[in-house]
Amino acid sequence: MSTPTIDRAVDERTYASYARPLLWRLVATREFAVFALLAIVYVYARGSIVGFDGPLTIYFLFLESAPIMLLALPMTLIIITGEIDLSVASTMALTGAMLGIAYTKWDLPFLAAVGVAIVVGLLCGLVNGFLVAYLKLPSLAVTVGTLALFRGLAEGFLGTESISGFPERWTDLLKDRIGGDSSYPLFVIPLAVLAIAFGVLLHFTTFGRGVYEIGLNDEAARFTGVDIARTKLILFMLAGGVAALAGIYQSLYTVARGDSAVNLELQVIAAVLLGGVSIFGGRGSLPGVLAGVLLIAVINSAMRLDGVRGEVTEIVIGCLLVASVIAPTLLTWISGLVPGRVPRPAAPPSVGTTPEPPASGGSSLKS
Amino acid sequence: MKIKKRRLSALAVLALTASVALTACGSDDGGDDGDDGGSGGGGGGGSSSITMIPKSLGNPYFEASTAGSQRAAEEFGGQVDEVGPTGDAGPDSQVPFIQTATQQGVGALVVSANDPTALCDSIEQAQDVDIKVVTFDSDTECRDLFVSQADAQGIATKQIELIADQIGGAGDIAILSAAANATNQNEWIGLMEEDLEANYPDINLVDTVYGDDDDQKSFDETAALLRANPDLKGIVSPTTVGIAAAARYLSTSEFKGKVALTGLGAPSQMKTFIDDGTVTAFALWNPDDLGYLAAFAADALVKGDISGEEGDTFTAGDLGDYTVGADGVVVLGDPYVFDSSNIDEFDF
Amino acid sequence: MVLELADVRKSFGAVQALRSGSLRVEAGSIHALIGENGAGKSTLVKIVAGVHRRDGGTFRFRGDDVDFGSTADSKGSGIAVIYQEPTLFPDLSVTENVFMGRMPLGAGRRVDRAAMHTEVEGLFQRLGVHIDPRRPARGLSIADQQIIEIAKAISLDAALLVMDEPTAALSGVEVDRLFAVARSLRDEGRALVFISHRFDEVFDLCDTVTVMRDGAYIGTHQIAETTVPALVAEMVGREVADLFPKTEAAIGDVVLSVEGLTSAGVFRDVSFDVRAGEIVALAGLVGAGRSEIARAVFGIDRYDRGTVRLDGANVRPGRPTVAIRAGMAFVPEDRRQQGLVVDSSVAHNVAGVIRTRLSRLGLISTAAENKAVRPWASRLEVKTNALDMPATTMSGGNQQKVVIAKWLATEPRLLIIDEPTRGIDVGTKSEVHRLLSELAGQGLAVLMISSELPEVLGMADRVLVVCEGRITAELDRSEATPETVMAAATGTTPDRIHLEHDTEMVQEVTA
Amino acid sequence: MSTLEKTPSAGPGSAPRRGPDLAKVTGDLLRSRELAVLVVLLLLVVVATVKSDGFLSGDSWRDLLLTPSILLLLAAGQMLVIITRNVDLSVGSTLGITAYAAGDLMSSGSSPWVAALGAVALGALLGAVNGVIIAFGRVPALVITLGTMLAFRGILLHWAGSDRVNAGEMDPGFLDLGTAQVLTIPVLTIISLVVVVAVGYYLRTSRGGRELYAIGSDPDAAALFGLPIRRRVLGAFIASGALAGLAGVFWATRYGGVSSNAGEGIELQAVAAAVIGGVAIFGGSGSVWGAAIGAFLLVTIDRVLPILGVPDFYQQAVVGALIIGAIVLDRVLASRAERRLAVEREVAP
Repeated sequence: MSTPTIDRAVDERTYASYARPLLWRLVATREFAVFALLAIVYVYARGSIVGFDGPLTIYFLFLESAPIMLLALPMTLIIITGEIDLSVASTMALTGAMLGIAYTKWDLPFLAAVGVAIVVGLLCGLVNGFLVAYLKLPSLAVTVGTLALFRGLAEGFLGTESISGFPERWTDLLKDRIGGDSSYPLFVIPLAVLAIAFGVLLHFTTFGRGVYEIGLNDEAARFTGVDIARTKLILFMLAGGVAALAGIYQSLYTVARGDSAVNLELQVIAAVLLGGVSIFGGRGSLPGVLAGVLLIAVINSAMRLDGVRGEVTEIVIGCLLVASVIAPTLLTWISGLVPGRVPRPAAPPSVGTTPEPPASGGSSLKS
Repeated sequence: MKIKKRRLSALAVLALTASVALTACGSDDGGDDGDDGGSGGGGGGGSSSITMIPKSLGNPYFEASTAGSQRAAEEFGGQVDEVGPTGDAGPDSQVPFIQTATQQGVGALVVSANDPTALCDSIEQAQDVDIKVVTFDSDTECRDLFVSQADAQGIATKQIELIADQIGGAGDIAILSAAANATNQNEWIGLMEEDLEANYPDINLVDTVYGDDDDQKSFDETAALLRANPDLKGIVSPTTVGIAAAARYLSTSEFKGKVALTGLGAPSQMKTFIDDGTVTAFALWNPDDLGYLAAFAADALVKGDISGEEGDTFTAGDLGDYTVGADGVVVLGDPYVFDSSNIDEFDF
Repeated sequence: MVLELADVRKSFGAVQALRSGSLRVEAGSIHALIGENGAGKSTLVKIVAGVHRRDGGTFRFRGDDVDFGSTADSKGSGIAVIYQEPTLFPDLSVTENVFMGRMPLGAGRRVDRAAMHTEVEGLFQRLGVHIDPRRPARGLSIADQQIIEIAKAISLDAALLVMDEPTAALSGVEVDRLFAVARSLRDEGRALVFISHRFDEVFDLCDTVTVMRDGAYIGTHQIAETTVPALVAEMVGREVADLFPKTEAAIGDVVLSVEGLTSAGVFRDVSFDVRAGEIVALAGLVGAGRSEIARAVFGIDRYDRGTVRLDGANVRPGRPTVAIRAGMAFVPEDRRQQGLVVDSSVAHNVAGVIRTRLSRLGLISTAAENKAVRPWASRLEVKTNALDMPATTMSGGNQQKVVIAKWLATEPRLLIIDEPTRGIDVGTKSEVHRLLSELAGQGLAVLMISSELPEVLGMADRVLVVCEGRITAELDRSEATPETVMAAATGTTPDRIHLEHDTEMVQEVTA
Repeated sequence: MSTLEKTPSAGPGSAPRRGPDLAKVTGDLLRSRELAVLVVLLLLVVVATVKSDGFLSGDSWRDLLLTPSILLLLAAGQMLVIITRNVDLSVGSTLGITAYAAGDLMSSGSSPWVAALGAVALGALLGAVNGVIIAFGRVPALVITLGTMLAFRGILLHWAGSDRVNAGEMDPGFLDLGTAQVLTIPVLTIISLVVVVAVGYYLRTSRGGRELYAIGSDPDAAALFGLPIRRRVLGAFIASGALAGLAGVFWATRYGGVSSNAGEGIELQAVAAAVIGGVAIFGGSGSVWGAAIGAFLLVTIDRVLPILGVPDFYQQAVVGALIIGAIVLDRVLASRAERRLAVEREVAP
């Protein structure tokens, strides 16, 4: 069947690709703000905090923040679609426990036990994904439920036990450094590969375009043929799978126990939001989130080295999170006070939804 | 475009808030825990800098042990910093602090371990940069020296002895422990069970519950214990937080006086319950002395006076001489029994 | 004189919605306000309602100058506005919806429920309606929701009542009930403004009429002294004939064939074909179910029974991706909500559907997108100075071109287009019409849904009229007249529609 | 948050409604969520008494009523916030700070009444911090309260350090209040129930209460109606903070001591109690009785599981399953009601 040849030999109007020069486009974004902040804090720490410039700093920094970095990758895509997953830390604890049980109680070879843990992680993601994508339940309520459910299973399976008899070969592999003595642990390689994979998935694939469109306007996304339910299901299963990797990492790094990684999900969400991702969805990028995770890791490490007690760090991170979210609104308010500026039209102050100028001509009712 | 300009100024505000917060904390001397960060450069001779890591901050028992170790530090011219996880005592929460100490290259680490094996990797990394590692109160497998408040057997038999004569030698008893994986707790419970089978045939241990060293959980577990076993005679709680919560519940319930309670408790917390008769007697050791001894042991290791093998001896200030026992254990002494007669003399 | 508006101006960023809006309404009269979509009617209403502040011009209500900063001010001074889609609180009771924001307080600062219920029941009695004041507002029909809005206006003792296309979703019975209520309000001395596209209603109900076009005031007439073609001429601003240059096209074989399509409560056994090169229009009242039929054919909504075939091949229901792969394209009715992702760039929007073809192993680069998008943007003469500008910065007409470019880029076999020119400036409107007939000329099958009678009569080779979910008439271009279409659309016989005023217009159009 | 299609599209034609009659009212009650949760609660208690006869006697009866008193207050506060389509994750930290403040005030000699009022005022102040940022900054509540949760907990740890308030330092009369009973009903529970009734009364009868529901039901419509959205949302957060303050006082008297990790993790239980009790997470509907019964159910489960032989390690799993069951049930009931309305309209003339 011949498609009608709609002739295209019309005088090509010239369209510029970008409205702003490259430099400006890079600088005037939230991601750049977080990177700049990371640089400022890092340089300041190296300068004035004793021991921060030692060889071990980077090494321990990565070892400690690896789970948060891992979990932040799928969480970024989930929040960009406007959903959220509070159950990642519980999934991590459950999959870590399963690794221990499969390896020590069922006597499976280590790699088989890793397989079991990953499958359990994917199953947890499937539960979340099915309830949110296909039953259309609010993800906040669902993942509060699965947070308690998976944590309960992890504590139930392990009870008072803590399993740590994993093969030396693997636990050492975790601590070895790249090229023998560089200050980067070996684990950074798989971490980097995963980060690049998620970066490409989000920014350079049609799947990633769909993720943004779901976050910005899921009804329009459906009209262009984006399969919203399938996309969300895949994202939640990815979150489950990556949480399994983090669970395995944690069990090898310390020990497999029911109460590990408690409240870790809140730190992951804080890092993602600090990285410039909007909780309403539709805005945010992976490089920004990596910067957010590193920023929190550097602040933690620097403050600990400086002898600052843990709770002060918590205060700083809490305030940073609040500041990063209200900074734009605060600025428009301050700039509004500056005399001589035309105040913005009094858009209706509806909480939570951003007011937009209505199109001329009311949309006639279709029902 | 307006929107772009706003983001640029968002950058300015963000940078400002972060650097202000950091400078404020950087210069401030880090709260009330003594002087500035570790002086670095420990190693042989000279003043040794010691980092003390309790199970978690906010536990008065460890506040006393830290005070003891700081008292010792003044005597041997060293310096002790107390760092540690806040809130939950998960297995992985102490690791970052051990690593930070390794980065600072402190002289010695004095740790009360949350888990027998979880810390081994990071402790070995510390030992690689020849940091001496002393555990106290709760042991781990990979350390130079373990300063035990009393030998486990002594602690177990003392508590069984106390509960036995409080319940008249017969009946059901239960144990309210701390965290499910706490090394010292499980060790004592094991020894208590052996002691019961051997010497107290008609006392039987009906249940062991875990309060996770949390007020609310210990309180509710005690209530559940009493409800699940109506004819319970006595409760043993080998943890200061557990025994205080249990006493608090008992003093407000109908079981006061009917169910005996003993275990390891801090005098300051237990004083009200000794006075109102809920608890007749309990044992403990002086955590202040424990911290004091642990600091001296660490200092001796750093100065090279001892190397941790069996038979080495060192003097621990006014506590006198101590010799290192089998597989590197130094015992503070026998647990001390507190009751209404001597409760008022102590303030820790 | 209750309401006086003189050359009111209002613009949103680049879009100038209102150039010089004027309106004068007497007490005790029903005043019609008509104009094509995009003429600025709704913006004027929103200024009266206090949703927006005017940029300039005078606004006097009951003699004194007013400038409403919020809807509460406007309501407080006695103005009630009934939007086409009434905004109610689904979870709260009918009574609370009527009194929200101004609930009377009985003893001890308690909300006086008894008083509220009795007053609401009284209002419903007066309006001849049986609605249980205690039931939640969720699940009420549009007609009932409008009655609640009117009840609210009366309990507010509003001096001015503005109704924005209220009859769009009403059945004949409900329209009559609404008109009876409107007349009784007028007799009480209140002033009513009635906005509608339906000339029969305007002539039936209103006393005076004001015409607006392209955001500006054109003229005011007594209904008795004017005729429909005169109004249409003023509304459209030029002869109706040259509006729709429909060129004749060779009608090819069947592209789309739909048999027995049924979805409970929405539409029943709908069957029709669309041939290559043919423009088939789905005409009918708003709410007759035409968009639902299109959404079912395209796979947005599921349907219970029936088959959809494109070029003979069956199209699995419920999956837009399947329809797109089969060669369908669907320009939806609501541009801002369904057609575009307004916050993402022009390039991302236009490449929205074809990006799967542009990608290798799923990978796609912005450069590839820009390269593929440029010809289509220029083909549709989309006005933007860079491809990465977000779509929010563009006018309605330009946005519609972006949506059409998006779907033409897929080089479809069938184009479904819902309200192609709603809310578009008149210039772009004729461009879109010229494009549609050109595409049909080149063999594309077009299924067009439109509520504007002139557009239906001017563009379509065949007109299918839908009423309450069923196809009630299939009219060839020659048989399609305003009477026959309206009769089929309202399920009544042609003589009941007294549209003799329209005869001259019809001759011109179909000549 | 994904947008949830709230108002079903209404078909043409309208059905006249009969006036309200007894059958219809009881019909609504039967289908209501609060009753379903109450039935599950009673079922649990019955099974527990059958399994261990001491369950309803003496101390056990007192604890059955006493333990939920704290979560009752938090669930009521959380419900107030959730119906405006927001959430407050900082109540756990607020409880910790206010409990410590009450203990500290008492240990430095002030009377229990001053300490209690001080704690509630401090709670209200912390709630106001959240409220001002969220209402005037038009910023999502989840993020702000996540940030203030970390900040408040840090402030408490910094202020309390490893010091804790012990039973000895508190006024004995105040401590007795923790377990005092009137006609076997614990005083604390009576106070919580009075507070819950007051909140319910406010929501049912006052203009502000109805407007809170309206703001959650449809924020755009609320703006169009000209409701004072900012003031109401600010009020909801202040109330949530004050209730957390009162819960802090209850914590101090009930557990006779306050450590720096008091109240950790209780905020998710408060959200769970509201969700189980039928409060729609997207605002606009739900009653304070539902949230209260949800709180009772959550705490009672923790006590009944050991008796049923479920090892208490699995407790969290059961609670999680219950939350998911509640929201799935909610969705099934809602979509069935929607279909019933659509068919009903279809049949109408």
